[in-house]
Formats: sequence, structure tokens, C-alpha cells
Amino acid sequence: MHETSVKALSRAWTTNEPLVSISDLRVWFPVASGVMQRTIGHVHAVDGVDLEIKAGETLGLVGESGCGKSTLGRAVTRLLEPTGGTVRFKGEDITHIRGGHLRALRREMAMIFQDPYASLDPRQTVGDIIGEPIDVHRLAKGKERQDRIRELLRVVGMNPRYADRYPHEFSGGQRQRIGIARALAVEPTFIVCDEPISALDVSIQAQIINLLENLQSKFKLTYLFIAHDLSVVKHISNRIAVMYLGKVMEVAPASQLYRRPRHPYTGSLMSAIPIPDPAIELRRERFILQGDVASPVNPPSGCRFRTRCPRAREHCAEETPPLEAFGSDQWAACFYPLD
Amino acid sequence: MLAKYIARRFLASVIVVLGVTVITLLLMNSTRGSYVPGIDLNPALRPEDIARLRANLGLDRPFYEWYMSWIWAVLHGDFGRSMIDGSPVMSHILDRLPNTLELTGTAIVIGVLISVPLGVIGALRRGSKTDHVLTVVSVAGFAVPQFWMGLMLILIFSVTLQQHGLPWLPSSGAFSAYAGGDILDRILHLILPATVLSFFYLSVWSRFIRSSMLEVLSQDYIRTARAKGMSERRVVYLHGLRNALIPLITLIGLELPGLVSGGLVVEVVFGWPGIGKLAFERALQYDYSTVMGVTFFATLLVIAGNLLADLLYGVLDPRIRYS
Amino acid sequence: MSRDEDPQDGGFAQFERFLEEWSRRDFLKRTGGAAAYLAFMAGGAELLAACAGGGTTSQTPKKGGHVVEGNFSDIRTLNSMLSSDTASNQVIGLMFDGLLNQKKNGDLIPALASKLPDTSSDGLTYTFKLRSNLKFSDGHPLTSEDVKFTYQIAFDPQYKAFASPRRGDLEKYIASVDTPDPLTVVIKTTQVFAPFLGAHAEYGILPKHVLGSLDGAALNSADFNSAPTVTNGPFKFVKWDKGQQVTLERNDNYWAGAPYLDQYIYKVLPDSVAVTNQLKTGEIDIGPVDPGQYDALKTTDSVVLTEFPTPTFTFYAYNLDPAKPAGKLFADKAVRQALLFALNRQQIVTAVFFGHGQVANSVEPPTSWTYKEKPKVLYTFDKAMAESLLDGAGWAKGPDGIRAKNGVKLKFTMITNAGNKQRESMLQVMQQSWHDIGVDATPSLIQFPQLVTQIVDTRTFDVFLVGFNWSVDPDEAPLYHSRNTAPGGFNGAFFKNDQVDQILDQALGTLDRSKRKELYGQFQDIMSDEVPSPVILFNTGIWGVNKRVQGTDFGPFNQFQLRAWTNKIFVTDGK
Amino acid sequence: MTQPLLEVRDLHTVFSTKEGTVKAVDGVSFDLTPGETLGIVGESGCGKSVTALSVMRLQRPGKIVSGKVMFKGQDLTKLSEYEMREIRGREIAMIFQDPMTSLNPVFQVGWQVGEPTRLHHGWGAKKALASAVNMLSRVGIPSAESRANDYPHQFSGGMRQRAMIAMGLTTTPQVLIADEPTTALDVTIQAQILDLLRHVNREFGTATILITHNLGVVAGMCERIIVMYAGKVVESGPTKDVFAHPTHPYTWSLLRSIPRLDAEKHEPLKPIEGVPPNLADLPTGCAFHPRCVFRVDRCTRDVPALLRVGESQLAACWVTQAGGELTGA
Amino acid sequence: MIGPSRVAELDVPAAGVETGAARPAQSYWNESWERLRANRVGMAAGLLIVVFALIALLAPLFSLVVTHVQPQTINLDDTFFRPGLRHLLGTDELGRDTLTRLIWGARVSLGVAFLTVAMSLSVGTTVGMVAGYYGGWIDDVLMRFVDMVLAIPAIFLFILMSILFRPNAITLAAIVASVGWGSVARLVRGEVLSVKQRDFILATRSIGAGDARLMVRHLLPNVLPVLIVAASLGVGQIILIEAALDFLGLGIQPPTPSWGNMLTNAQSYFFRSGFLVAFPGITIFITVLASNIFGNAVRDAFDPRLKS
Repeated sequence: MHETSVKALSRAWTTNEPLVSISDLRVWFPVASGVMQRTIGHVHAVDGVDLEIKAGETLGLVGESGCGKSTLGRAVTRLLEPTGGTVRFKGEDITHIRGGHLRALRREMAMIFQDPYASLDPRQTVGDIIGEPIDVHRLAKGKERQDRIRELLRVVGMNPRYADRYPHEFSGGQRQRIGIARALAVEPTFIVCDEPISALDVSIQAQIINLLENLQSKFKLTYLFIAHDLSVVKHISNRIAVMYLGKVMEVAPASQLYRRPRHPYTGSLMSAIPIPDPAIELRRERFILQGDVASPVNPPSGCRFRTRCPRAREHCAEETPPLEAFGSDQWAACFYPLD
Repeated sequence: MLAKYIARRFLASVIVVLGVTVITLLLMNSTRGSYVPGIDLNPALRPEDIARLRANLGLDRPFYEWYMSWIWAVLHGDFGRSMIDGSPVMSHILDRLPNTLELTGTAIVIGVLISVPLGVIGALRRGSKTDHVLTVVSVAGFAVPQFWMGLMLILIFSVTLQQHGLPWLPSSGAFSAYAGGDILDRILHLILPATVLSFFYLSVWSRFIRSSMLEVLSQDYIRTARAKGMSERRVVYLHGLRNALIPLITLIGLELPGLVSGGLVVEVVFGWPGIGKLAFERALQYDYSTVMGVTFFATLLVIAGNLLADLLYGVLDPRIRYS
Repeated sequence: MSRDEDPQDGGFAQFERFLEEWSRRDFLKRTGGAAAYLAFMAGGAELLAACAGGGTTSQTPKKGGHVVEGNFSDIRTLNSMLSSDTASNQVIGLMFDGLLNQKKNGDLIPALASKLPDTSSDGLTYTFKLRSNLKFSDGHPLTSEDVKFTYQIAFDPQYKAFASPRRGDLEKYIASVDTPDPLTVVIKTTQVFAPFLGAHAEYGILPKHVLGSLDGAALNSADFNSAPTVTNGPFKFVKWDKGQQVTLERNDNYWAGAPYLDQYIYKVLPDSVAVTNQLKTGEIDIGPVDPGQYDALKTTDSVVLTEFPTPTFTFYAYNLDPAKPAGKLFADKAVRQALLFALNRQQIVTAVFFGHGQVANSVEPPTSWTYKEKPKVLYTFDKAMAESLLDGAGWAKGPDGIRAKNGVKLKFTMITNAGNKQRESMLQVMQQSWHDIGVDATPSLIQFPQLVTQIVDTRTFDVFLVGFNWSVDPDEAPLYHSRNTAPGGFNGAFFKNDQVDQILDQALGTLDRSKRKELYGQFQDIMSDEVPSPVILFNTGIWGVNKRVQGTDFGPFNQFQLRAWTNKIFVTDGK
Repeated sequence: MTQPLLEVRDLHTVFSTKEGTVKAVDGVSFDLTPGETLGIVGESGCGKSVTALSVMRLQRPGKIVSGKVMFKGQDLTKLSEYEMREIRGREIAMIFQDPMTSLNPVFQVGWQVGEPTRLHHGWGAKKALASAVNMLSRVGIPSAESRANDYPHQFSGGMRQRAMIAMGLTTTPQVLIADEPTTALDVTIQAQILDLLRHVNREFGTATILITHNLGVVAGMCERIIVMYAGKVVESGPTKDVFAHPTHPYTWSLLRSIPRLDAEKHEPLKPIEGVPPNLADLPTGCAFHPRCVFRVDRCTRDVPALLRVGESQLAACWVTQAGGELTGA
Repeated sequence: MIGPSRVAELDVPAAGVETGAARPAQSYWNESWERLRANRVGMAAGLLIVVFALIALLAPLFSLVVTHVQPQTINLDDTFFRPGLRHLLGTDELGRDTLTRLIWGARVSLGVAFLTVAMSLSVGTTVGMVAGYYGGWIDDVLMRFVDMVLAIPAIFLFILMSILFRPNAITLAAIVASVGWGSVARLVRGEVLSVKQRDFILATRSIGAGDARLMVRHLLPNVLPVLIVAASLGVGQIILIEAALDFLGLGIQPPTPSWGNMLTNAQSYFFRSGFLVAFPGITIFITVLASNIFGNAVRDAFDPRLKS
């Protein structure tokens, strides 16, 4: 039965096209004030983003807190309705779909959340949590449903007998596995991983990263991997998009981004990330950004990064730099890019 | 910003006030039957007398008409006259308000003065015998019917003490009937009702302070304060209490409407000439204009109380900004 | 007299007072009303004023000091022509005298008038002579103009907007009020009306020089109503602390001699228990005592208790309206009689009123000069009689023990107002007593406004139980004249009897006392046979007075107002 | 070798919980020499924060059951509460992980920063505020004079941590304990704060204990590090040696399990399987043995002591103490 | 597509199956119950309430077997009996047996309390949940209405409504609940707003669950602890409110006994028989105390965060 809905969505789509294409996506949140609660401004959480995600790849999305990366993830999965722009999934515009159509989309996309403590309903058993997508989409019933839940637990490396336990009995890593099992339950093609490891202990992070990689190859999944930790993103992603204040600053293949960042922000971000090797750390050239991120309610004119950018000139305030191609697979939005 | 905030809150309140008065009037109207306030059932009255009085009170009109003219007058600052005694409703309220403020204010002050240290002690000595005793007292205080406690206090501290020739406390009214009214006299009259009322506040607030204090003491900034090397007393009373008291302000602000109904039972038991007693008596007599006036006033108090609590919160907690 | 012919104001005020009390919450068992021991009454009414306080006559009155009287009714207004409740009338009575006053046994005595008025031979015109040198408290002379003004505002069409509760009556009976000279007032009435003087000659006279400039509407809201600056009675107004007390002070210009007391204070208390408590503590000096509290105060040395019979009573009424379901149950007087026979009224008096009251033999109170000790039918507790009456009337007991006739069960609901302890108890006793003879009566307590509506307006009840109070005049038309079955009338029982109507009308139009006594005798006989609304008991009045207070003289007809002796009260300790 | 400023010897701190007594700090020893930066690394719940709090005697409701904390010749664990107050904030200052919650929200920042000098030097409000403003500007808060009147919520996260550092420095303490000072901050802000800490260390000569779970942070900050696991020190030594040749399997595995930004090619990570142990229910023997890929029989029975392994390092591991090498895929 | 066959191919790292969670499955409810059971004073208090409730339920049996009288049975020859063998707790002014009346009064007092709690909770939860979940104008409208209900001095509502509906146990419960639901609605709304923020709600939406499912399956269970706490603390308070209404003459009307009207009736006979005041007073006190202690215990058990 789900076959039909998948087909309905993918009628005109071929695997050569991007699985997800985002164009000029904007998500603004109103800021209300005054006597009548008039809207006096907007948080420009996502403000004109263009991205494409190819089938089977992992697109990493990095940026500091408040840069809009999670909002972007939620807009793409339609947990938020975008203010403007379009999101296409398998070629179809899903920006404003509703009802049954949206439900069908929910079977194609899944999401994994940052906080494994908050993202599992503490009042449900693990089996119910994983079984819920099955129930919602009426994928299975009775014994079949139970079997499926057990299989999913095994898939994420957990003992199937844990189905009747409650989330609080598990460690962070185990909970994240449960969250992943839930995401897999709808048999999605595309998963948005929203900081899936940042709340985990260091020694556990690798387990989850490996699990995600493993699942991707087994089930031909496409990931949008959101994180603030560039080392992790670089490890897991094919390509990386760097966001700053609601805009994409640079997109590049993972290794290319480290070797040759073009955007000054990317550069300083790289330089700020400590490398667990004293030999390298002591020799490293530090490139410390001054000040704090500007307010997303009143983002700076022109280039968003110019207020902290060591290379900024007058021109940067007057015009917003577009994403320009550097070579075949790298884009950066900067008038004065790094070499 | 603040002025705007108050203005917005005020506008939002208008709907609430109107709604409250409409609900009250509807209820009163639907329960009144053929009862005409202030007349009772006086066989000396002829039907034409009653009709005239009814017309005089405006009760011959449909209630919505009555309401419209009432609200119109209220908007012009005229709360009308009591249907029972013809005195201006405003003067009734203003006559009783000082008494009620005196009683509730004293009870709140006593409540705060006692509950704060008790709550702090309970929090600091959490789990100790003292804490358990305080807990029991406060839970028990919450379980005594107020009117019962009031009557018992009267029997003990007025009647029995007096019978044994001991110094005793007056049992009703806000001051002595004869030659009363000086401060000492008023304080003597205040003791029993304020005790009953503050006992209630005390039970609630001491528990509240205790848990609020416990929460504050577990905060990071308390650890920071300790790490600076300050004494525990300073940590608790300067850094802890200041934060723990903020939510109490809200609670106290929410007591403002208690002026009308919160102290009612105490006012009735002790014959305290306050607004609650007025409201109660007049509601039973279907004194429309007084009831509506008091309702209006009480609703304003509720709103003012909430607003005041919020504003005070803002003063005490710099994190709050009005927008 | 009839419902229209208002009995003396005091009487109904007393009734209103009850109603008012109904509406109060009341664990303070309000006394329902009724009278007591004949022996006591016989002597009591004739006692000297000085003795009534219980003190010795050897005390010499001294000037100075104060008295606090406590009561649990709040006052509403201080304008004698607006007031319709007992508490207000009581305080007004301390500040304003009328033309006449009355003794505690109900005899009229002159007050502002120098003597009882001359009545014209046709009985229509009363000529009052005022005392000379009458003064208001501000020194302004009180003349016949003030009297005329006082009556005028309540009946003259010019003052139509003035919301006096007396207007209906005064408009009906008063043809004119004339003032041939400053000391003479001539009141012409429209018809002969026996209780006229008792009912309408005692209103406190208002100062025309203060209020004369106001129109009817302005009088309604005059400041005077809550703060009378000028008075003519024993006391002057000092202040009114709303909800708490009214403070009065001596009026040195009082015609009967300035009172001994410096101050007289009327204090409002929460309830009758508070009255008892404060009599004990001495916070109040004078207060009415609930029968339930009698024993508690008896042992208090500082308080002297005075008890006397009153025309206050508690009764229940059957709904006789044939259009109502209950009308069919009670149409047969045998049923009504049977139910009364089944009640042990003496036990009710003993248990519910702790013996402070008297079982009624008649509908007229024992305090009345028309009282018939043994009317045609006497009812004592007689269960067998009750059962045989019902059997005879065809009400046979069914398998469930409840009597029925033609398939209709003898089953009904009894209502009274919620909050009156004694009435609640009485209903329960009635329920049990009647159940014993196979009658299923269910008690139901409702709030006051509903009770009022059901009794006088919709008449949707089976049996109601309330209290009432008669004035000194024996007229009982408000309860029993068929005219008052009209909506709004107080004949809630829907009792219609041509003979009774005729007797009551005739008695009202007669000024001859012996003739009236005979007529009311016939009336009592008929009523004892018909029993549309049997009286359970007549209450006693009980007053507690602190020993330090002398000179009170309470009786059946001056308990709350018309106390001609207030200027004679003094205190022995000078405080 | 210079005389240590702070000597911690066999420190034990326990907590009573419903599940039993938890040995949060279980025999920890280390030295801190003047002017150095010592890193304490470990995962959450390993006891690193409790160790720091125990040094400050702020471990409540935990109890220090044994051990010594020698500071300038006196044992801090033996001092009276009053004497200890003289040390706290004056000789040893501490800053915490979450700058959002570590500042009292209802007091102005300048007032809070000046509080240690009012407490310890008895300075008046004016003088304390002036020094606070001075210190705020030295830690890089622009227009410190006016910002001193702001409340904490008006500061950004980075600024708050700067204010915390300023607060610690007003009394020029000899030791600064920084407990996860950058965990709650973004990387670019983390870089700023780390830079500030280096700067402070140089300019004030304050010895710093830097507690963190981030191996990258210690790599760039500390001369020496201590690695903790389940309440114990499992390895310690000069940072470069520990990173180059870890002598405890936990350190070894940890370094292999984290992705490195400078990794040239995509190699699968080597996760440490299993979860950190429950402190109330520790495994027998070495607490790490259930997750250890090098474990030998003895590991499950006996608890290894922290002993010298190699030239400069100490490790608590039966395998390396016996001369075993930590190698593998 | 994940089918059993494909899963079997998967290489599941053995060590990934963690041993942890050695205890038997522990739901939140089980744990709370365990915590509650561990609180001996709280359990004793709860037990007392249960015993009282049972006695109330079995009142007719007590009348039949133990006291042999009905609560309304009057005996004017036996008024103001002191406690003794014939009447264990004495009699009142109409010779009615105090023990019998207390037992039957429990029916009313506890009945009103439980019923009120049930009504307030069901209405308040529905309104609060809908307002909190949907937000926007629905929230505005509902919460303004709640504001109104809470802004009217409750006493007016009680007076007017006690006239409108003659107070019996059910209408009285409805009257008290007509005010009580407002604060429940606020409480629930606040809780819903906070639960709504949590990621699992987003997670549930992300798998395609609808509003109804979210409210019933996720919000309700997460709001439930707050409701349970509110309910257990509410019972005692409502008994007190009921007694106060009786005192004001607005509550249960005699002859139906309730603890409140028994106490109120007895006030005027204090000098005659102190027992009449003492017994209902003590009963109310003990019951409310027990209910508060139990309520606190429940709160501690269900919300360890607030545990004192």
C-alpha cells in the first residue's frame, strides 16, 4: 500500500536528479511587540538558502548555534512550513503540501534528533515508540508488528527484548539507537540527522557514527547530517554546507573544504576546532574571530559575516555576495575569498 | 515599553472585565425569580408599590438594557446606588476597603514575615527534625477549616479567657464599639482574624518558599557564590533568598483578589466589616448594583494583582523585560 | 383587617426581619417566633419599666456612660419613610419620634403629640395636638409642617419618585393632612380603618427645614438617609461605620427629657452565637438571645435575661389551590386536621426551642386581647385520632405503608428556607411524625428568593413552613382573606372562605373593641376547624442585658422599636 | 622540579545514593606546579568535576572520606569552614561549565565580579567595582565600564564566561580551576576563551587546572594531563607523550574513536563498545575491563594501581605495566 | 525496504547489544508507585482515605448492622446524648446518632470531593489541552474565558449557583467544579506548552502522527502526573471548600448530613455539647490532613524533581 504513495511522489523523478532540492528557502519567525502584538520584525532563521542533496549522499550542514541549520532541517522535512522558497523532494514541490499528501511524505523522510533524552516519550515503552510509525501508517499489526519492532531493534544493535522497557532505563547511546530505529520504521529514503551525537559521551559517539554509516550503505539512505562539530561532519559527509546567520556561506566536498576553504568564515571555523594532537596544536596558526554572532532579527546588510570578518571591506556591507563556483564542486559566497 | 506593556494588558483585561460582569448579571438575573431586592416580602406593599420600586431600580427593563446603562454609567465613573439602601455603591466599597486592606494586609505581612524564615529553615535543614515539624505544622494548617479555627479562637481567647478574669481579645468588628478606633484598639481587634487568615497564608507560603529555596540552592550560581569564599549565611540570604523570593511575589500578587473572596469566611466569622462580607451579604439579597460594582472592582483587583505581580517580578528579576 | 389594611408597621417589620434572617446563612438558629407562659405574660406586661432590666429599683439614675446594643441584622437606611426592615427601624426609633408611641403591651401612648388624637364621630378624621416647644436636635422648632411634610413625601403625587414602601398604604387611606396651626395636625382618612393609628401614627417625623427643598428623586439619595444631621428623638447621630456600628449621642433637646446616656451604640454582629459570646464578654450590653443559647447565658452572672411571650409564631400551610396537585390532597379538611393531630407540638417546643415557646391553640397570639384559649377544635397530640380521620376520609394504607385514595398517594413535599436551623429541624420532625401515620412528606430546603417566589407568586409548593409576626392589632387578613390569594398576596395557602372574609372585613371597619373581640372569636373558631395553615407555636422574646444597664423595659410590642424608655436607660458604673 | 603548589593525595569523595555509596573520586592523586596548566580529561561522570570541587571543599552533598589536599603547606581537607572560605575565591578560584547559570541572574555583572574583593580584601563598593571594571576590560569585554551595570542575561555566552574569568582573577589567585569552561560555547567562541585562558596563564602566572572532555582542547592547552575513568586516574603524564604513546587502553581507544579534522582519508572509527560503568555498581578489577580490547584475566579480578609506565607517564593498567604494547587495528 | 530477510543480513556488532538495564522493565508509573509505596506516612494517609471512602460506600450496611439507625432518624427523647454505649459518639439536638451521621456524611463530603475533582479535571484538561496544543486564536479565546471564570470572585458564583441549582452532592460538585476547572485548564495548558517544546513531540509529528494521536497518546500521559498530583491535593481542599460553603449556608442542605453542615449546625450548641463540634471538626481535619499528606506523597512520587 505504501508503494502507491511512494510512486505518487516520485512519478516524474529519476535518480539523476537531486533527491532534495531547496531553492531560496526562507523561514522567518515573527517577533511580536506593542499594544496590539503587532509583528515588529522577524527572526531570519533561514534566509534564502539554495541547496541540493543527491540520492545516496550525506550532506553535512555545519554552523554555530543559531545559524539556522536545525530550522533548515525541519523546513525540509516539513515540520515547519517555510515562509518562502521551495523544497522539492524527488522532483515534487512539497513546500506547502498537506493532509494525506504530507502523510505520504512522512514515509519517505525521517528525522533523528539531538537530545536522546527529550526526543523519546518517557511514558512510552521502547516498543511503542518504535511501533508508533508502524501504527500511524498501518504498516503492520499484531505479531507482524512485534516482529518488525524486534527486527528494528536488532538493526540498530539493541537487544530485541528491550521492547517493553522505558527510555529512561537506557544510556544516551542506547536511546539514540532507539531514535534511529524509530526513524527507520517508516522505511525512509531520506533522513535528517539533527545533531545526532552532540549530546553523547565521547566514547559513545563513534558507535553511533558507525551505525549511521552502516545503515546508510545497507538501506541506501540519503542523509542531511546537521552538526556543529566539523570533525564529525567531515568524517561522515560527502559534501558539507557551512551556514552562518541563516545563509549558506560555502558548499564543498568534505576533504576539499578542509584542504582549501574559500570562505573566511569556513577558514576561521576550521582553525577554531582543536585537533587532538599536541604536536599539531602547538604549531597551528590560530585565526581567532572577534566578537559574537550578530542578531538574526536584524542581520547585517550585505554579507552576514562581515561584522566579524577580518577581510571585510566596504563593499561587503553594500551587497550580498552570491554563491559562486570555485572549481567543479565548490561554492562560496564571498567577494574576497581565501586562496 | 513598560507603558505599552501595561496598556496592552489593560486592553486585554477589558474583555475579561466585561465578560465577568455579563456572567454575573446573567446568573443573578436567571436566579432571581420575582424577587425584588431590598423589599423582601413585605405584605404592607401593594403590587403597585412593588411595580414602582421595580421600575425605580430599573428591573422592569430587559437585563441587557439594564446592563448597557449600568456599564455606561460605570465607564463614567458612576457605580450607581445600592438597590437595598440607596447609598452609592462606590461609597460602600470605599467604606469597607480600608478594613479589608487592614486585615488582609496584616495577614499577608505576618504571613511573609513568618513563612520566609520558616521556609528557609526548612530548606536549609531539609530532612531534619525541625524540617519535619515545620512540614507537619504547615500541612496541618492547611487542613483546618478556617471558620472552625476562627470560632475556636473566639471561644478560647475571648469567651473563656474573659470568664476566668484573664486578659482577653475582642471577638468581632474592627474596633471597640465604644471609644474605640485608636491604634492599640484596632490592633487588638485585628489579632484573632489576622491570625486565622495569616495561618492559612503561612502554611502555603512556607512550603512554597521551602521548595523555591531548595531549587535555588541547587543552582549553579550558588556554587559560584560558594566558590568565591563567602559565608553560608551570605550565600543563603543574599544570593539564594533574593532569587527564591521572586516567585513568592507572584503568589502574593495573586492574593489581591483575595481581598474580596479570600478573606470572606474570616470576615463573616469575625464580623469584620470588609468587602468580602459586603459582597456576600449583598449577593444574598440580590443587590444587583452592589454585586455588580463589587464584581467589577474585584475583577479589576484580579487584573491589577496579576499585573502588579508581573511588574514586581520585572523589578526583582532583571531577566524579565516587557515586550 | 386585610392585607391591604397594613397592620402596624412594627409587626410586619418583624416579619420582614425574619425573612431577612432566612436569607442569611444560619447555624445561628433563628427563633421562628412564638409565645410562651401565660403566667409570665400576665405579670410581665404590667411590670414597671425600671424593673425590667432586672436590677433593683433602689439604683438612682446617673447621667453619663454608654450602652452597646448588639444584633446580627445590619441596618440599611436611617430615613424613617424609606425604612422597611426592623434593624433600620430600631436605630431610627432611637433618633426619631412619631406622633404616637406604644407601651410594651401595645397600648398607644402620645409621643410628639401631647395626647392621643381626637377621632371624629364618623371615624374618618384624626386631630393631633403637638406638644408645645418641640425642638429638633439643632434647636429648630418642630411644628405641624414637619409632620405634614413627613406624610406628604410618602403619599403626595408630587413626591411620586420617592421610593417609600409606605406609599401604597398611605395613598389608599389618607385623604389629606392639614395643619390649621403649628401645633395641630388633622389627618383625614378615606375609610374607617381600625388599625390606622397603630399602623401609621408612629413614623419618625422628618425635619422639613433640612429636607424640604428636595424633590422625590433627590430624597431617595439624600445624604440625610445615611447621616441624619438633625433628629428629634432621644439621640443624635454621630456616625455610621458601615457594616459595623452606628454611634449615637444624647440629644439634649429631647422633649421627654434628655437621656442619661452619653452614647448609644448599635453594633452589628455576625450571628446569634456572637451575640451570646459578646454578652458574656461584655462587649455588648444588650442583645436578643436565641433559645438555644439561653442556658449558656443563664449561668453568666453579669447578664440578666428577660423573657416574655410575643406574637411571633411559626406555622405551616397547605396548598389549597384546586388547580395545584396538592390542592386535591388537602381539599378535605379531615386530612388537614389529621396531620395536625399527628404532630406532637409540645415536643417540638421542648426539643427545638428548648421550651422557650408556647404551643398554639389558636391563630391569634396569646398576647392578643382577642386570644381565645379554647377555640372550637383543640388539637393535642393524638395519633389514633389522626389515623381514624384519615381512614374515615378514605385514605387507606397501601402495602408500602403509605396511604392512598383512588390511586393517589398521600405524598407531598414540604419547603422552608435553607439556613434556619429550627425550621429545618421542625420539617424533619414533621416528616417523621407524618410517616408514622402513613403519610410520605419530604422536606426540602430552598434559598430565600425561591421560597418567596413560590409562596406569593407561583404558589408552586405542597406545604411550606415559615415564621411570622403579628402586630398589636388582631387583624389577620394578610394570611387568611381570600383577596390575598391574588398573585403577590400573602395568602399562600390559597385559603378562601366567604365567612372568614366577611368577618375580617367587618372587624376592620369597626372601632368598637368588644364588637371586634367577638368577631375575632368567631374567626378563631372557624380557623380551628378549617386549619388551612396551622400554627405550631408562639415564640418568646428573650433579651440579655448586662447588669450595669438599668432602665430597659422589653415587652412583646417594643422589643426592637417603639421603645418609649430609651431616654430612661442608665448605667450603674458610669462607663 | 619545582615544588608543587597543590598536592592532591589519594583523595576519596563519596556520595550516598539510594543505590548505595558512590565513590565519585576514588583515590585520586596529582600535583600542580606554579604557572602550569594541567588538564583533567574524562567523560561525564568520571569524577573530574567532583575532584575539582573536592579541592575547593564544595563537593556537597558528597563527603571527602580520606586523602589530603596540600596547598601552601596546609591540608585543605583539615581546615575549618571559616579558614576554607579564606582560601576559596582568594587563593583558588573556580569557573564553571555553564556561564548562563553560573552568574546570579538578579545582580549586576560588575557587582558580582567585584564581590570577591569585597569579601576578601574588604574593599568598599566603589573600589571593588573599579577593579571589576578594570578586570572586565582586561578579559576583553568592550566598554567594560557600562557593561558592568548590565545583568548577566544581557551578556552573550562568551562574554559571560569572560566575566566569570574576570571574577576569578580579581583577587589574583594562585590557582584557577576551570571546569569545562568552553563546553557550552560555540567553537569560535571556544577558541576565544581558550585564547583568553592562555593569556591569563601567561600574564598572571596563575596555575590552571583545565577540566574537559575534549581531547582537542587539552592537546592545545596543557603541558600535562590526567585521564580519569570511573573515579580513578587511569593515566597521567606530559600531554605530548600521552597523545603520542598512550599507556592506558582507555586513552588509546578514546584517541582512535574520535574523528579528526585533519584525517586524510575516510577510515571507519574504532568505537569503544559498551557504556561507561555505573559508579554505584562498578565491575570488579579494572573498571574499564568490560570495554577493553586488551584485557587479560587479571583485569577482571584486581584493581591496577597507578604506576610509572615508560619514561614520563603513569598508568593504571596491568597490561602496560607488564610491558605490553597497545597496538592494533 | 526493511524486511526480516534483509535485516538478517545485517552485521550487528555484538558488543553493541548492551547489557545494561538489568532490572525488570520499569515504567514511569511503576517507579512512581514504588516511590509512593516507600513513603510510609503517605501510604498510611492514602489508606486512611481509602478506608473512609469504603466506610462511606458501606454506610447503609453500617446503619443496618452497627448503629441500627438511619442518619435522619429523630428521637426527641434522646437529644444531646454524650458518647456512650447506646450512641458511640452521642446524639445531636434532634437525637440523631452522630456516628451514623458522620458515616453518611462521609458519603456526601468525600463524594462531593471526588466528583468535583473528576469534573474539574475532565473539563479543565480538555480545555487546557486544546488551548495549549493548538495555540493561536483558539488558545486566546479559551484562555480569556478561563481568565473570566477565575476573575469572578468565586463566592458570587457559589451563591448564585447554589440558588440556581438546589445544592445536593452532584450539583454542589458541579458548582465547585465550575470554578475549579479554570485553574486546572491553566495548569494543563502550561504543562502542554512545556511538553510541546520537547523533541519527542516533533519526533512523533515527523513520523506522520496526527493531532488526535499526539494529544491522546503523548500529551495526555505526560500531563497525567501533574493531574494526579492536582487531584490528590485537590480532594482535601474541596472538602474544606465544601465545609466553608456549608458554613455560609450555600452547601449541602440538612437533613442530608455532610461533615460541613454537621459542624456548622453544632456551632450553636457548643456550650451544650462540645462533642457535636469536636467530632465533625476532627473528622474534617483528619481527612483533609490525610489527603494533603497523601497528595504531597503523590507529588513527591510522581515528580521527583519537586521532591523536598
